[in-house]
Parts: sequence; C-alpha cells; structure tokens
Amino acid sequence: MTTQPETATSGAEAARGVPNQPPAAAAPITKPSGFAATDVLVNEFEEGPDTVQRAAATPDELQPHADLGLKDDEYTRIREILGRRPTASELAMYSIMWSEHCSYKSSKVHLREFVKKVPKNTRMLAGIGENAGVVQISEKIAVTFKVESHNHPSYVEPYQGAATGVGGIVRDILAMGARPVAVMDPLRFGAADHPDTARVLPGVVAGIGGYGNCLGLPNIGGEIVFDPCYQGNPLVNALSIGVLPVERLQKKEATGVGNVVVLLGARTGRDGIGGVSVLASATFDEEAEQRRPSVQVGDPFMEKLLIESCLELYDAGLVSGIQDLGGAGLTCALTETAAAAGTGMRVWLERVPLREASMSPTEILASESQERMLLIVTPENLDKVLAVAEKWGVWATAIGEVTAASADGSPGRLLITWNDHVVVDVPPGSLADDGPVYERPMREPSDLILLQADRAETLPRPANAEELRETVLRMIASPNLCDKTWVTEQYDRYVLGNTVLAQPEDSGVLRIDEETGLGVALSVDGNGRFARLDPYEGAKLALAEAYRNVAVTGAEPIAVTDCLNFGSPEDPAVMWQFAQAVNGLADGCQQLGTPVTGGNVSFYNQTGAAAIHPTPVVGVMGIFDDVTRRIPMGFPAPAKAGGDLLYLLGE
Amino acid sequence: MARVVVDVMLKPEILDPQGQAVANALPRLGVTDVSSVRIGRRIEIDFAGEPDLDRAREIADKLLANPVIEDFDVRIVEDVAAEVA
Amino acid sequence: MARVVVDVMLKPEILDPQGQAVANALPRLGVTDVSSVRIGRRIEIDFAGEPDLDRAREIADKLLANPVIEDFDVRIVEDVAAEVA
Amino acid sequence: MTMRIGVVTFPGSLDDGDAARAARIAGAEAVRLWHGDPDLHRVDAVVLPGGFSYGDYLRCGAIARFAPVMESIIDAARGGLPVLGICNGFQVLCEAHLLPGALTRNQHLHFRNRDQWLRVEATNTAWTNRFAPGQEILIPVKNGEGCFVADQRTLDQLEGEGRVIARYIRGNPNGSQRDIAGITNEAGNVVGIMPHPEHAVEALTGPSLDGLGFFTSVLRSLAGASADGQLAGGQQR
Ligand SMILES: Nc1ncnc2c1ncn2[C@@H]1O[C@H](COP(=O)(O)OP(=O)(O)O)[C@@H](O)[C@H]1O
Repeated sequence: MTTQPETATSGAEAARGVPNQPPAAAAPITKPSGFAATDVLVNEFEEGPDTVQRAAATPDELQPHADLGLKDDEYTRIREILGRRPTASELAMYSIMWSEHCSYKSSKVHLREFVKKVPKNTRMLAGIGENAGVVQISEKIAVTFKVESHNHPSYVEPYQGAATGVGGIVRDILAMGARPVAVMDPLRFGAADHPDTARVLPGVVAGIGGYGNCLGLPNIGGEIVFDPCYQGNPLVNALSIGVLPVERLQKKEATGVGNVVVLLGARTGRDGIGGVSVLASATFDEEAEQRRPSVQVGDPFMEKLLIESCLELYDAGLVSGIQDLGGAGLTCALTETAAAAGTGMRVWLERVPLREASMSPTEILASESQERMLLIVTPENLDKVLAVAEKWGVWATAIGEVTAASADGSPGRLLITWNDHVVVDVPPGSLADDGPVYERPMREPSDLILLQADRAETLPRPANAEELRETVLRMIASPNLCDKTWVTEQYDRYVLGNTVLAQPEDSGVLRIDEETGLGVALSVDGNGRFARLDPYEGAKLALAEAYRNVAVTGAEPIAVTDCLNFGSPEDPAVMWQFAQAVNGLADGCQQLGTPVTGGNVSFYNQTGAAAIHPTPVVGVMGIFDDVTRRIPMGFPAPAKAGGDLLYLLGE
Repeated sequence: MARVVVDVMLKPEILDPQGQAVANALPRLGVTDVSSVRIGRRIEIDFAGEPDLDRAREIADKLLANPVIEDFDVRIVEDVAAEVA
Repeated sequence: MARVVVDVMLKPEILDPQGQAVANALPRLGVTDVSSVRIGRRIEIDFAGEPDLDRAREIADKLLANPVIEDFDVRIVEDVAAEVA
Repeated sequence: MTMRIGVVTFPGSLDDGDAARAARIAGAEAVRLWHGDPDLHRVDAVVLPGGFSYGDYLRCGAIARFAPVMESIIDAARGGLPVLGICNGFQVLCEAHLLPGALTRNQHLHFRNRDQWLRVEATNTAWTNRFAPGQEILIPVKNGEGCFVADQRTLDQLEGEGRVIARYIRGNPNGSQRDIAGITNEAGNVVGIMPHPEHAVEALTGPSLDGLGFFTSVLRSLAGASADGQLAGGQQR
C-alpha cells in the first residue's frame, strides 16, 4: 500500500534532490496481478531485474519477442543495434515503439504523399511529425488541432476508452503550448439495433461527455454513423483544437546538457500495460479477449490541473521542452524527446511516483497511466516548476537529466537505472525514428468490380407520391439521418463562452479573440461507404464535405487533419485501400491549397478476417477575421425572412 | 427482513480518482493518518420472496459491475437493521 | 489487515433513479422477483496506524455523507480478504 | 465607483472565466478569488461558478465546501454579502448549508445540455431584482446532477416564503422537485441556480441576453444598499 500525500508537496519534496544522489533501497518485486504483456518478462528473474550486464552475460537466453508482437527479423535487428540481446525492459520498449501504432511502419511510405504534395502555405508553424500541426491565424495567434483514434480501447471498455481518447488528444494539443478550447468526436458504431451497440454507444458517448465536460471543453460537433461493418470494431475518433500566442509554441526536444527531466501529473500505475502492443496491433480474436489487458482509467480532474499547470509554466517561460505521455508512456516520451535533440538522457526510474510500490522497471516504462507530461527544465528553474505544480496539486518529480551527445558527434544514449541496476542502455533514435518500415503488398479488393457495378440507378425509384412519402419517412427514421440530440445533449457546448455555432450546425464555430473577433470554423467528415466503393474518391469526398461545411459558414478553409481508420495492413486489399485514400486526400489537399497538418493512422480495425470499410475521417479548419459574420445553416426566423430567395448552387 | 448486498469495488490496480480526491481532501479536515481511500458502490437488492444469492450474483455480473475494471462480492444480510442504522 | 468501511445510502424517502434503472432492467434478464434495488457508496478507508472508528465516523459525517439526503454506517472490517474476494 | 464582483476558482472550476466576463459585461469589475486564499479582497459580491470542483468526485460540491475561501464566504454570506452559486456553485452552497436541500443525479441519469425556459418567481433577491415577477427567460442548462431534492417540509417552507426564485417551464430537464431551478436564503442575499445565466449574456454566443439580469440585479442591490447608507456585506470584513 502506498501512502497518499496531501498535495504534490511530498512528490516535489522527494524530487528536490538533484538527480545524482544514490537511489533508495530496492523495493521488493512481487507478482503483478492480472495479465500484462510484461508479466512474462517481470517474473523471469527472481534475483532482480534483467540488467544490461546480465544481458551481455547471457546472450542465449530465450526472449518472448514474438509474444510482444516483434517479428524474428525485428528481434534480430534489435540485437544488432545493441550488440547484445536486449534486457527485458529494452525488449518491452522496442516492442512498444516498433508497434504499428507508434512506428507507423506500414503507413510511413504512403504518408510521405502529404509532405510531397503540401501546398505552398506560409501559415503552418508545425506540421506532420509534431504532436499536432500548428497554424498561424493572425500576427499574434496560432491554433493547433488534430484528430486521433481510440477505437480498440473503446470497444473493450466503452466509457473509459472514449474518455481517455479525449484525454490523449487534449494532451497532444497542450504539448504544443496551446490552451485546448474545444473537442469534436466523429463516431462509428455497428447496427443501431444490435444488442452490443446498446453497450458500446451509451458508454462511448458518456465517456466523451464525462471527460470533455469535466475538462471544460465545449463539444462543437462530430458524427454518428451506424453500419454493421463497425459491429465488432467501433470507431471512436476525437479531435481537439487549442489556441496559443505564436511565441508560446513549445518544442519536444530534450536540449541542454544538464537540464532536468521532470515527470508531471498523475502517479504511474499498472494501467494498460501492454495495451499499446496488444490493443493497437492485435485484432479481437478470442485469445485477445482472454488476455484482456488492464484498462486505462481517466481522471479528467487531474488533466484539468495538468493543463492549468502547464499553461502557467509556459507563460512563466519555465519549460525548455515538453512531451505528453500517450499510449506508449514513458518509453515514448523519453526516447522521442532525446532522439529529437540528438542528446542522451540519464533516468533514475525508482524516482517515478508510483500508485503501486511493487511495479517493476519494465512496467514503469510501459505503463499507459493517463494525465502525465514530461518536461525538460533548466536546473535553475526546477524549484519554480515544482512550486507551480504544488500550487495546482499535481505531482512533479525530477527523474533524470539530459546528457551529452557522444564525443564523435553521434547522438547520446538513453541510460536508465532502477535502484542501481542498469536496465536500459540504448540509442534513443533507434526506438523513436529508426523503427522498421514496410512496403506492404497491395492488391485491389477482388470484389470491387462487382460492388462498383451495383449502381444506384438499378434501385427502384418511388413512382408516385405515396411511395415518395414512404421513402422520405424511411430516410428520416434511419439512425444515420435522424436527430442526434440524444447524443449532443450529453455534451457541454457552452463552457468557455466562445462557442458561436455547434449542433445542429454542420461546422462548429469558435470565437478565438474577444477583442478582434477572430474566429475559426471546424468540421469533421467521412463516409466509409463511399470509400469502400472508391477509396481515392472517398477520401477526396470526405475532404470536400468538410471543406464545404467550413466554407458555407463564411470561414476561409486553411488547414486539414485526418484520422485514417483501416483494417489490417497485412491484408493487401486493405493496404491498397489505404494507399488510394492517402493519395486521394493528398491530391485533394493540393488542389484546394490546404495542407494536411497532422493526423493519425489506425490499422487493424477488423473482426476476424473482415475489415471495416476504409474510413478516412477528415477535419478541416477555416478562419474568420470577424466571427460575427458567421452564417448559420437555418433560415432566419419567419419575422425576418419575408421575401428571402432560395438558390441552388452547383450542378 | 433479509436482503442481498452487492459490493462493487474497482480492481486494486485500477486508478480510483474519486478515492484519491477524498484522500487528498482529508488533511484539510485535520485528518492526516489515512493512507488510502477507495470508493465503490454498495447495492441493496430486496427480493419479493427468499433472497436468492445465485440470482444476485448473476445480476451483479451482468448489470451491476463492470468485470473489466471491477470486482464484486455478493452476500445475504440477514438483519438489515443491524447493518445499516 | 483491518480497515474501516463506510456505507452511504440515500435515505429511504429520497428517490434513487439509478437503483430504479437497474430494477427496471431486471425483467429483461429474466429476473422478476426483485422488489427493490438501491445503490449507494461503499468507502474503504485504510489508516496508517490502527483503524480509528471515531475518526472515520467524523469523516463520514462531515464529508462522506450528506445528512440532508443520506444515511451512513461505519464499521471495522477485520479480515479484508474474507469480505471482498 | 465600480462594484467588485469576486469569482472563485476551485480546482476544477470551468465557468469561472464566463462568470467574470458576464460580470464585466454587466458593468462590474471582476475579481478572481482563489480557493486556497481566505482573503475576499474587498469584493462587494461573490459568484461561485459552474464546473466540476475537485472533479465532482464523491458528491458535487462536497470537497469544495471545505476550501479556505469558503470559510470566509460562509461568514460573509451570513453577514449579508450577496453570493450567487451557479450549477456547481449551487451545489457548493447546499453542501455548505447556506441553502437548504441537495442536488442529486438527474433522474434520467444523463448529463443534459439544452436551452431552457425558466419562470422567474422571486424578484426580491439581490440577484433577481431586475426581472419582472413571472418573467419567462431562456438560458442554457447543463448538468449531470441538477435534480433538486428536499423534504416536504422544506419544500413547503421554500414555497411559502417565496424563496423559489426560478422554476423550469416547458419541460423539467433533470427531475427537480416542483420544477425548482433556483432558490434563495431567507435574507435574499444568497441565491443558487442550476442553469447558467453567464452563458446568456452575448448575442454571439448565447441563446438570449436574459442571463445578464442576474448580474445587473446585484449591481442595483449594491447601489441601493450603499445609497441607504448600509454596508454591503463584503465590506464588513
Ligand atoms: N458524435 C457527435 N459529437 C458531437 N456532435 C455531433 C456528433 N454527431 C453529430 N453531431 C452533431 O449533430 C449535428 C447533427 O449531426 P448529423 O445529423 O450527423 O448532421 P449532418 O448529417 O447534417 O452532418 C451536427 O451539428 C453534428 O456536428
């Protein structure tokens, strides 16, 4: 049982020691409860954790790399990189960072299209590769926005999965230096009348509302689509947008040798350990169900405090580098910040504040505990940083320091000890940047010709008024077209007092600057059925729809984010759909002159061998110089409407 | 009267933000010797006839607890008055 | 290990919509002999030293329960393992 | 002199900025008060804003009620300082026993956000004197635990003393007893209201401007109080 401190004081106190002191006595290792992908590693060595020394001495020890989702050749490469077998902790780290979810190993070669075809645009301050794209919208103000998936966790545990999805995207926005100001939620469920939809949908909606409302972020739009193809694999995408003064833009680089590495936010527990590798890379076969990894639970209250502390730290100029802790936890944050700067890092893992004292070093590195950020701060600023954290009642702990690059100019190493045992000694870039890249085989789905041949023209048309009436009634009653109030009422759209348009509008509109009237419009759209028929055109259509929705409010569309939800990349038909969709979106963006500033790829959305419809979801943002000139979609009230003319534009 | 009580608690490894918030508030009430607070649900089920433990267990598993993150315990409380004042 | 358990239930005259919702869902599980379901909170407090019943009662009265709508009961559970499996 | 309206920020307060904006639009100076600081900074009135103080864990408002700033507010409110609790602020006022009754889980068990019609019933309070008796107003409601409950005696007493300040009309969004949306204390200086007047103060962002009346009311009552040579409650400290 760990003790609960009153506030961050004790956390801060414990951390005040500069990260060079001898560590405390080793905590005993006990068996963790429940399944975790790391169990198999943790319990292997009775006498203590697997160390670098031990790894060097026992090169032939069998390691469960396949259980962790690493292919044989990937494992061989790890051994080549390290010149020895990896330690248990290192193996877990490679399995996490080289997973599809973190490494984009199947999508990387295709996503280059976005960069290649990026339109000439002077507004983009940060683009693909950052936590979220940043776009300048006035001399002083920039906005950052991004959409991300949390599909698999939301199927396992709808409320918490969806809630932590919102939490995760909001931290991405926060990491750029922005105050998050709104969220949106494009959703896909199975058939509306399927019993499992009755489990998944209310949980997802309550989770998105529960987290977003509690964070004080207005929900300004989204989608709800029902289709049997999502029955065993709902899509829960979440978008967040944030605002920052241009000069507050933050970087993730762990620069400055001697700078302190601070972990800020919630304590680390056994949340979703192995979740990244198991949840994001495996499909839901029975085995996965049995090995149900522990679920992450969100604490939006903690996230709210984290947001306020980070913003206060930014404004006081106390942060040299920052990275959110997402699905891959400390592993990802440590390796990415160090790799981005080319520096090394020295981390004392026993300093990480834990919820359960018995956690092993591997578990600490793999934990997906929510509501945490990693900061790089100068030693002079450490006390001020700890004081801000204490004011807001969040833990802040110095867990390491930035070390120099190698003497020969090559990047530094990430060295992690746990109670004096060296458990990790790796080149951080090998985890963060140099993961495997695949050019997966692609083949047009064999049924596509038949699908395309089955044209709408062959459907019977209503022949008389009675039939027409029936068709209209059927359409209005269809779950995909009916009123969405049951969902949207569960979301706060008023908080922050800047929501100009939200449901039932096709775009959300926000006032960004009260003085100048600067504003933005946002729409997210996608149509999996179009994309199934033609992924290239389907992606373009999703873009065009979101673009139109933004344009008709009176805003000028300027930037794009996307979440690409697809089946297994190991299926050539899915890979073909993916490549087509990326091309379509990249071409469309080039034609419209709006860059893709960031996004997310979600693969393995399938049940057994059946993939979901390819579902690219596209978010478009536009700006208003004067948001009072926004145009709502409804007709004006009857009193004012007399004599208005109706026009139909387009072909 | 007899009734069935179902206690539902978060599994020990699952974060309990509620319990944590309460624990953090206690020092302000002058309470400093509490090491942990966990908050779950207590559900009282009254049966029309005899209390049925198996039935209650099934209800708990399907409806009252979320087995992904929660454990539950089902028991018959013979003398209701004695347990809850 | 010993700990203090505080059970907090809505007063009988206060409507419990959550309990009601569970009760209404039961017939769909084929359960028809339940006459009432009430849902409250179970709070487990671990003390750093000896469990302190008076302290716990004070915490319950001031913070854990709202006397306007709730009743509570405080007790020491000696053998934690026995009560919650 | 410009009136100073204090707006408290608890950890987890969300509509504090909106309440401050509404106070400014009404013509007051908004003064931010911090939960950990018992000093009320000579404010003439206090707003406890909406949000999820302390995550709304345990019970809404239960933990916030023990914040150092609340000790001062409770004292000052007993001395006549005008205090408005909106949504979570209403919950805090009930938990602090400045107002009777309690706010419980919405009967339909969902969080609900909609534009809600209310009828203003009591116009003799510090926060509602700008409305006409029976005036119908439209302001947003958004809560998960906004169902007002109290025992029959308390409800009858509230009704009998004219202390129900507003009632939901054209639909009760949360199951509140007797459609109660807001109440006041005996002295009429402390008001709790579940819907959000601070979200109906600008044509651009609100469904109406009806919410402004709460803020202009307190300015009028403060002006009246000082004209009468009385001390406004906040100045007693
Ligand atoms: N999951 C959701 N989250 C938030 N808003 C949503 C969601 N689904 C739909 N909406 C909003 O509800 C309104 C109606 O949605 P919908 O019927 O899908 O509109 P349309 O089909 O015209 O795009 C829109 O304002 C949309 O943004």
